[in-house]
Amino acid sequence: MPPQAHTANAGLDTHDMTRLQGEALAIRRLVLKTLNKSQAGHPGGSLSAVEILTSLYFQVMRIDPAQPNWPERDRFVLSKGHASPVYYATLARRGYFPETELATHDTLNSRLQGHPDMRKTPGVDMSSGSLGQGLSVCVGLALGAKMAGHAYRVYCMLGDGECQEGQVWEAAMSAPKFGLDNLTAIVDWNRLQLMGTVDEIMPTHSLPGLWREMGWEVLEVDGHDLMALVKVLQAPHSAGKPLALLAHTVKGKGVSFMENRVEWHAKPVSGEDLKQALDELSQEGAQ
Amino acid sequence: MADRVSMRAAYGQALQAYGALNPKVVVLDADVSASTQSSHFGKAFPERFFDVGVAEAGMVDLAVGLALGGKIPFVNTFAFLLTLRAAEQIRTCVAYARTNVKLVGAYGGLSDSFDGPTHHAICDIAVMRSMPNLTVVVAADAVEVARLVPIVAEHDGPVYLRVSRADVPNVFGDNYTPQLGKGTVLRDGGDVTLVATGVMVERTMRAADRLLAQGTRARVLALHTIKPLDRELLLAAAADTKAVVTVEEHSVIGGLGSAVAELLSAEAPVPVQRVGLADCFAETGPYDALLDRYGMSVDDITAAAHRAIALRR
Amino acid sequence: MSQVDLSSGCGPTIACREAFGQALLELGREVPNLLVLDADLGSSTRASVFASEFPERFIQVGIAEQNMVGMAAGLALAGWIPVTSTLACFASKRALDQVRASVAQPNLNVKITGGYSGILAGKTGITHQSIEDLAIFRAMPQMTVLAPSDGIETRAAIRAAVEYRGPVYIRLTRDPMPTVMPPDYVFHIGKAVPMRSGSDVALLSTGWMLLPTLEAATILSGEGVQATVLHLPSLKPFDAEAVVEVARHTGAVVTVEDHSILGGLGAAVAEILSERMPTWMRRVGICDCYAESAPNEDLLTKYGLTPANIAAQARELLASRTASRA
Amino acid sequence: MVYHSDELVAALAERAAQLRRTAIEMIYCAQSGHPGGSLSAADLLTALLFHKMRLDPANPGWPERDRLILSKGHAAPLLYAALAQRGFFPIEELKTLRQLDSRLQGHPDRLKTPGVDMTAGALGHGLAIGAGLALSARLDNQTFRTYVVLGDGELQAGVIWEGALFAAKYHLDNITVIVDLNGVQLDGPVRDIMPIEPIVDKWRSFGWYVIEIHGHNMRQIIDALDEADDIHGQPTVIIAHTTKGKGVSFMENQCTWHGRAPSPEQCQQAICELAVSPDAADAAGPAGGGQ
Repeated sequence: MPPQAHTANAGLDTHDMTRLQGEALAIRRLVLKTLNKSQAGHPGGSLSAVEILTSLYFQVMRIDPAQPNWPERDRFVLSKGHASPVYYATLARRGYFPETELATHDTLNSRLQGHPDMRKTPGVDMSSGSLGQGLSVCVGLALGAKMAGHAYRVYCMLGDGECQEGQVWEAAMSAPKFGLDNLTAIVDWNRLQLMGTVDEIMPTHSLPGLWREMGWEVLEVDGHDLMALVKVLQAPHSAGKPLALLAHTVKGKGVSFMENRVEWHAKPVSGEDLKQALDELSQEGAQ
Repeated sequence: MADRVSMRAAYGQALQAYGALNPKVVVLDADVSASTQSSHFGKAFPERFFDVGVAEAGMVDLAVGLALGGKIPFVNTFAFLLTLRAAEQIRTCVAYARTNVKLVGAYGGLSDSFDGPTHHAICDIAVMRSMPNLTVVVAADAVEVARLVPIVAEHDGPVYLRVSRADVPNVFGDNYTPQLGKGTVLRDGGDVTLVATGVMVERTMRAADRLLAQGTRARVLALHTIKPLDRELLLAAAADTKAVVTVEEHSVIGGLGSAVAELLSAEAPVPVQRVGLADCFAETGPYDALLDRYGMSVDDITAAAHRAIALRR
Repeated sequence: MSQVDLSSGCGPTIACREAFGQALLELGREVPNLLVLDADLGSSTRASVFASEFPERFIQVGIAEQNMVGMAAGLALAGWIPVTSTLACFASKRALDQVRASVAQPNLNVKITGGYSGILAGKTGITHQSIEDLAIFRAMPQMTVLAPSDGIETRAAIRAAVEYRGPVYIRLTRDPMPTVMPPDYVFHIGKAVPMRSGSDVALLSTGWMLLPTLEAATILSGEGVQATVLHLPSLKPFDAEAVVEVARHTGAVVTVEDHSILGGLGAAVAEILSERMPTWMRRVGICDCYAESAPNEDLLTKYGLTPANIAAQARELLASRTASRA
Repeated sequence: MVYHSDELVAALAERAAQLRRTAIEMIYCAQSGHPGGSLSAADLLTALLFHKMRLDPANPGWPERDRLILSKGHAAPLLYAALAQRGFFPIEELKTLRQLDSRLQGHPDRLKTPGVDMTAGALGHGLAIGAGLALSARLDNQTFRTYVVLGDGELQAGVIWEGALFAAKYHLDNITVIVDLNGVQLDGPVRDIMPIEPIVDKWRSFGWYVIEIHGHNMRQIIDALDEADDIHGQPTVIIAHTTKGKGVSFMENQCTWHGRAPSPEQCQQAICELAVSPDAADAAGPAGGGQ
């Protein structure tokens, strides 16, 4: 029997917190190193999602890295597929494949494609990268699980810019119809997209309101607060309703010169950038 | 090798330059204007530039409305998103309704190489070519794309223009003037015809050099307009050389290769070997390495030429 | 494969969409993890037949084709075999990137059906006709593309698609058609179906154009021209060997499809023959234009999808080939 | 707000009834078409084409004209009936609906039919197209207004919400969207197929000004259209509660009449029922037909 998730609803003790913080820091460092090595990829939206993925993969989700295809595992779909560096770093830290493999990201013959590929990477539940599609897939997955009597939960992470895609609202409208209380959509609400702030590009007005009017239970959380994330992800939710967790995050989180800077959506990380970023992170880690 | 010039930068600058001349031009982008380089226009003419966010289907319909109002909208995003996500908008509201919308697919072919197969555009030409009323154009280099922008803008009707992300050597000189529906003979030769489009034109010229060294004189045709095809040029080349190779950065199904095969099968059946992506999704990696890996190397072109010649009756 | 026995003539007329509904129903009884997703067109496509017996396995998503295809991908991930049902125009265009990115690329076991294909969309007109779907899906890696002819072949094709593991697009016809295939017909993905043998010209059909093509062969036969008829319900994978063989045998090929002459069957045949055995060809289909709203017979006549036009194209092909040899 | 006489309201209501009859006859004649959604939209289209919109039938391409995009293009029979009676083309031509070489295609075609501003039929496109037209008008300082008529089932299509975000972002106050909320789509009630409620709150969340009316009450319709003119800095949507198949007893609220032609007897009965003057009680009554 694969290991179960850490006891649901139990608060995190100091030991857990230290462990999760350590993982988040390690993942952040790996993200930066991977991006520096590949000289491609998306730093900003990877760093904003570190704590969300850490809390899911190291505390909340029922998974077994030794059996990536364990049928009863919880599922995760990275709809904002361009954040693949943080996804891969998380999976590597969790033991799905060796950390050394991260260096192959974006090279020919690598199992780590520019965007997640379920046919190549152990632990990736669904291919993604063309924005706007992940939530529909998760609605199908959650519905399929319910119909088959499976108890697993489905998590979908979207970007906030991605919520401009009409398909997201098609999917959002459909999940309540099917009573998918086994579905959690997490919006990495970092308020920036490739070309500027979401408010400049195409305001989504009241994001909580939009999700609520589509029929979802809506909660907001600080997306960098591991304790809060774990708590809200593990809390029981309204029966019969899907949960939209709007996670307030900072794009480029953890690296001073990347935080809230639009240009770090997809800028290569130079050797100098890497050094400075790792310096900052080790100071943080030492505190 | 010749210096490499950014095709997308050339496109962006040309659009800005033309925008200064023609106030009817408006530009739309779906949150990737720094990538497509429509941002040049956006900075120069903010009142005529609309970033609609991550919403490609809606963007095309919005452009249709602008065209109905007499504007000449240039719609920009990645080629795969434009031609697939908005395929039905393009088919119904642009092609069928024949609205004067210019669709510009950036990052054509495998040129967004590091973003991987989700971001490759390998069937966009097939999709666009299948739609009546659409003119389908693929730019080969910075010179050609810059010259095409005003021509596309002034053509009365919907156009799909594919642009590459890559920095590519210029094939065309400063005095080059493209014409929609017309190809160019880049090199004359009587042994085999190499028909190339897009960034593959440059590789095809290299293949022609290699063939010449082997004693085979290849005629090289550069064809930016996939639809309507330059029938005269192709039929003459087929009649003269009796062996044809098509070269494109696209699936071998449905694109230039199919267009040429369709034409020649009906008018002058000669061997046609298709060089392109062999009906598969590619992977992530350096651009040139990907082209080589997936069947679009200079060697692939010369091998195809030899196959075509061997089949010649 | 042996030639189909046509000695008993045409069978009863079966509405192809009814056959689709029946096929879903039969398979629903046999395959417990088969699901049908519908985008508010079930009563038109006849996916509704499945809904009446298996309401718990019928998923109504409303007018939201993109979401439907994405959901189908998710259901496939969860171990179901989803069949999506909408019109061909929407399956191949509104949800195209979803089919590509969420189904074809991850190679998920989703069956995409496209009803009302070609120009026979029941007078609704161009917005609901689909003359591009074969070209579009043929260009997409990892897709299997099927276009059955009559009610019997439709049922067989749906069965074959469900038994096959991987993404499939099945092009469906709306209207009643006399059946051509024998009742025990079995569909083989990737195989051509020889229908008739003759040495003067080869007529290659796909979809419901099989019947008019056979009728054209009869017309030609009356004039002393013996036509081979090869039916190609599997556009991808494509039976290149069979096509090359009939081209070698006859030296003249006419393709026939209720689809644009660009990118579909005509292109598939032109690609193969140009590559392996250059042969004189004619392509009968919609000549790269949009049709219109009208009764079927009027449309077919105006746009050339008739036995008479197929025969005429074959005649002209033979004449022009002779002229070019002279 | 402008005062509208009872006489005007009654005349428009009678015109709507006449258009309903014509649309049914056309569908009967073609033996094909969509009666349910044509009848539900009759009052809305009448108010637009015979009262509200600035048009010149002699000059269909007049640049200053108001624009109409019938996004729910399957209601084409009613649109054609209205355009013919408004003088855009001969009434006799209505008989050619859905026939070969006709200018009256199964769904509206801007290249074929005088007075049709945009091709439509595949659901979901109209709102974003309308937003583009409205944006274009503003760029050119043109004063025309763009009207978009949507079906309620159509609101399930995601591209509608993309268009809704655009119009709100660009503060397009020269567009009025009308939702023909008849509560029934092809395969059944909207609430069973894919619920779209709470519809008013949804539009508000997307940044729109919302007016809710009874879509068969002519006075409410024309008042709402006027009210929309006075909203500044924000696009307006009119949620019109209607009845699918309105006016024909056996068609009302029946999804089976979404896209089906009547038999001779049914046609006759429908025409008889529609010949009765519009019900005064109904014209004044509360929202009833929608969800």
